[in-house]
Amino acid sequence: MIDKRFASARDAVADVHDGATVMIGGFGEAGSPIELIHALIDQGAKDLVVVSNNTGTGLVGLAALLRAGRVRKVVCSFPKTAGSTVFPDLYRAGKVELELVPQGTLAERIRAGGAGIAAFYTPTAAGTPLGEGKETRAFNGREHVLEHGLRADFTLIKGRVADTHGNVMYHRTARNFAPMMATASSCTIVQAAEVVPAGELDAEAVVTPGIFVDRVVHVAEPALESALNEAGASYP
Amino acid sequence: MIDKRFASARDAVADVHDGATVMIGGFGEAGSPIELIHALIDQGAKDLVVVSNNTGTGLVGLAALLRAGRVRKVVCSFPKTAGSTVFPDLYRAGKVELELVPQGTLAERIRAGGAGIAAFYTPTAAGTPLGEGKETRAFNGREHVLEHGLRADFTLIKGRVADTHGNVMYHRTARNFAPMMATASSCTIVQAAEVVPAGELDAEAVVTPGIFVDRVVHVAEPALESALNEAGASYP
Amino acid sequence: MSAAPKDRAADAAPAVGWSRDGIAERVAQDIPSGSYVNLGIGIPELVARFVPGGRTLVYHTENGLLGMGPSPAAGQGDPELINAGKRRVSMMPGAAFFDQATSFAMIRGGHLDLSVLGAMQVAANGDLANWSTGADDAIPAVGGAMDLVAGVKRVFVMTTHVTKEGTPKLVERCTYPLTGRGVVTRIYSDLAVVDVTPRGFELLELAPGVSYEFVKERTGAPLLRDRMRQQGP
Amino acid sequence: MSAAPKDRAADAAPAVGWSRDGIAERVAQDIPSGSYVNLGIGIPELVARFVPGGRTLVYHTENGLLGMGPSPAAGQGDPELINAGKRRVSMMPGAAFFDQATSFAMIRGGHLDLSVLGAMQVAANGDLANWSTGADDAIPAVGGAMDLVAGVKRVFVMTTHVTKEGTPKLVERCTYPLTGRGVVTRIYSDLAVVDVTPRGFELLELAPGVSYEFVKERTGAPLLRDRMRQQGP
Repeated sequence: MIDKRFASARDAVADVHDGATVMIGGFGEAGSPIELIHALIDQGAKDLVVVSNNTGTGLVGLAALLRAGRVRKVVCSFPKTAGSTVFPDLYRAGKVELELVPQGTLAERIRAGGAGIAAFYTPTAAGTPLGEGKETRAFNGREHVLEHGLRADFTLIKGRVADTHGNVMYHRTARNFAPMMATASSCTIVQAAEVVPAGELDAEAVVTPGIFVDRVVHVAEPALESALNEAGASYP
Repeated sequence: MIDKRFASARDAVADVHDGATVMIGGFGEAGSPIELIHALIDQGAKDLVVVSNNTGTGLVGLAALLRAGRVRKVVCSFPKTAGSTVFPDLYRAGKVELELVPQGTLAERIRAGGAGIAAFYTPTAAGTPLGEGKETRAFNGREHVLEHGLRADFTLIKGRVADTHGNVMYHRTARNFAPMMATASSCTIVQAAEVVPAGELDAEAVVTPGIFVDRVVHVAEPALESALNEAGASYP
Repeated sequence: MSAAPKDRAADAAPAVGWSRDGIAERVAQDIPSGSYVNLGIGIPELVARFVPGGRTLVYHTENGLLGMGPSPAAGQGDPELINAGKRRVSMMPGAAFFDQATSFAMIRGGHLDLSVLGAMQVAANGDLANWSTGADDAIPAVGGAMDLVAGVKRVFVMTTHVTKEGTPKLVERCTYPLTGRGVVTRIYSDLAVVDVTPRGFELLELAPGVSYEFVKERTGAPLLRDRMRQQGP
Repeated sequence: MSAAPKDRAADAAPAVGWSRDGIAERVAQDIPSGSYVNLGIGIPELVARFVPGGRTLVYHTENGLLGMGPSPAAGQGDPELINAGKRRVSMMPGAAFFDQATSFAMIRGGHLDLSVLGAMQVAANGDLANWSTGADDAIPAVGGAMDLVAGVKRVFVMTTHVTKEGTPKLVERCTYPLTGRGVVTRIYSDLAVVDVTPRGFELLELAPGVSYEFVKERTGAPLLRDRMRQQGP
């Protein structure tokens, strides 16, 4: 019998090592796996490379991980959301590296990493500073940039419901990067508000098939960044 | 109001031109849009390039289109299914060209064509006859083949249910190539067993978003290759 | 779609030309029914309010929703049903959710008919700069801007004709870091509608009460007017 | 999983070594519980019948299903719920459907633990030929074979040790067109289990009643035996 459930977020992230590359789902607060991120803060791994579309807001979740000094580098498309002060301060102080990647290229690089595609040519960023220094090539007379697949050691994502095989469905725009990130790391950890036995999900409606998922943690009432921030919360 | 419904398969394929490249969904009989193919036979366009995983069986559907002499070239991964005689005979007689593509590379080339990715590097077929003559490159010490995105003028696919905006859901393994093909042509035509008003499908469970679909045809009881063949049918 | 983020009061009395709403209304006139449209964060979002009756547009937000609807009342809505500006939105009938790879396949693959974006600078050759001033202390952030301009069929820019300091935003050559090369189709400013053509900027229409000379003086590159409409709107 | 396509009767009395079912049973012993497995069309499908009790494998079929179950009775089932061999199958609890791009992302991206494939030839360096004889009148057809060998973590080959004509299938170098280079991990034949190692073929185990010399004579390349198990199964 296959059962990918872990008893807690703490157990699920216990083996994240110093220097690990960690993909973290979410676009803004939608899909941000706050409980897994907080467990990672407690766990203490440092020197992390974080791949995530944003850098968190306030003093919780991803912003709290950054504030705790655990992140060496961020691979990101938009690190200055309204309400984001932790990353900008660290960046200006030279305490964190940034690899800025256009959002669609970030998504496609993660997908490629998970799909065994070593590299691909995209028109995005050709002729711009983000294309500089990269190999380019013309297809049908149009310049394209060569971009490489991206992989991680761990992926932390948030689902609406998962089953014991690791099949996952998401909630609305919380889906965003999770399906690609699930495919692109050695160990994918999902926190889900509901966890059901295999066989209860509609096989036609599963978004992330279980083969991409290693660990499932039940987090019944996941916190939201905006609610925590309104309450003035900080972590730890 | 957006309404992509066409009154009939005949209307939906009326403007397919001689020499068109046509992607046709299906893996074996699962997902084969037989009524659209038959309408295309009636319509008469010739010199077609057909992109499809197989070449049909018996004397109906895709095999009938080939038998009618309308196809100049097939881009395909497996053109010799059991029960397939039309394509093998034409091929041996030199009456149809074949571009043989590994199944996963075919899927990925179609996806790339629809996603604005000009080309990508895959390890599939490196060092084999299907990689010969293609540009190769080593990534992490492993040889990869450069493969190009594939696009078509028309795509014919079969859904289980579609709405008036062109959102589509499929039936089990009939899904196969349809979602990628829907993205990769100038005009995507869906035949669906059920057609509903926009708003009736679960937005979380839509597989092909309507933006990829141009025309929807209601075919209430689509024929199956196996049933037609058992009945000794041929088309026209 | 959703409220403009700031100083709506400024709309009340434009010194000359179209107000912000006026520009949005003018853009909206040029979008055919049935179009799939991505409205950039901020001012371009205003366009949705002015779509003429009887036209249906389908709004795409690159964080993963097609068929986006208006923002709910403050404090209402679902914090995980948001747009690319991270504000809460709603869904229209026929909506669909999808992941980022699919969302940007729509963008990069040329499936969207139109994107309306803000600008810092637009050059006469269609180059666009709208993501960074390149200042040393700026936090660089690009989001989906480079993908949108690289992939969407038509890119409209919606902008004030000059900066707050009076510097032209329509220029011979962008000095800010580029978002994309040769990507802008048309510019809607408070003063005029300007096409980007192989010959450079071409005036298509003047805002009410604005003269060609007035616009020309505030444009940092030659402004042709052969194709200007004979009648104003 | 599903019935072997032909001459099951041949299984009754193999001249020597394992029967077809015997090979399948031997392969099944080496697949850990929880593995994600793709069984090639034909003989490899037999493996599913012999998985030891208590182990759960998840079967992937490249046409778009994870969690494939056994074939229904003849004439039963859904013509659009089929496997890569285009035969009707069923679904197990926890199954999921997906498109071809996703299916081959699983394969190419290294997500499957194991693929069991048939072979025409396997070379001592792990090269595999199993899709074409290269004959002029053959209809070339490859399906997902090249993707599977390029992407799946371990590739087991299940084959007769020699052809019907008695020619070795384990060879120094493949003469048929390759499916992939250096891709085979292990070979299960009717006569033996053979690992493909940097030193070439290494005998791991002999079928009951089969001697090293007997296998060696029927192998077209050197067959090391240092690592052979001391006890047979």
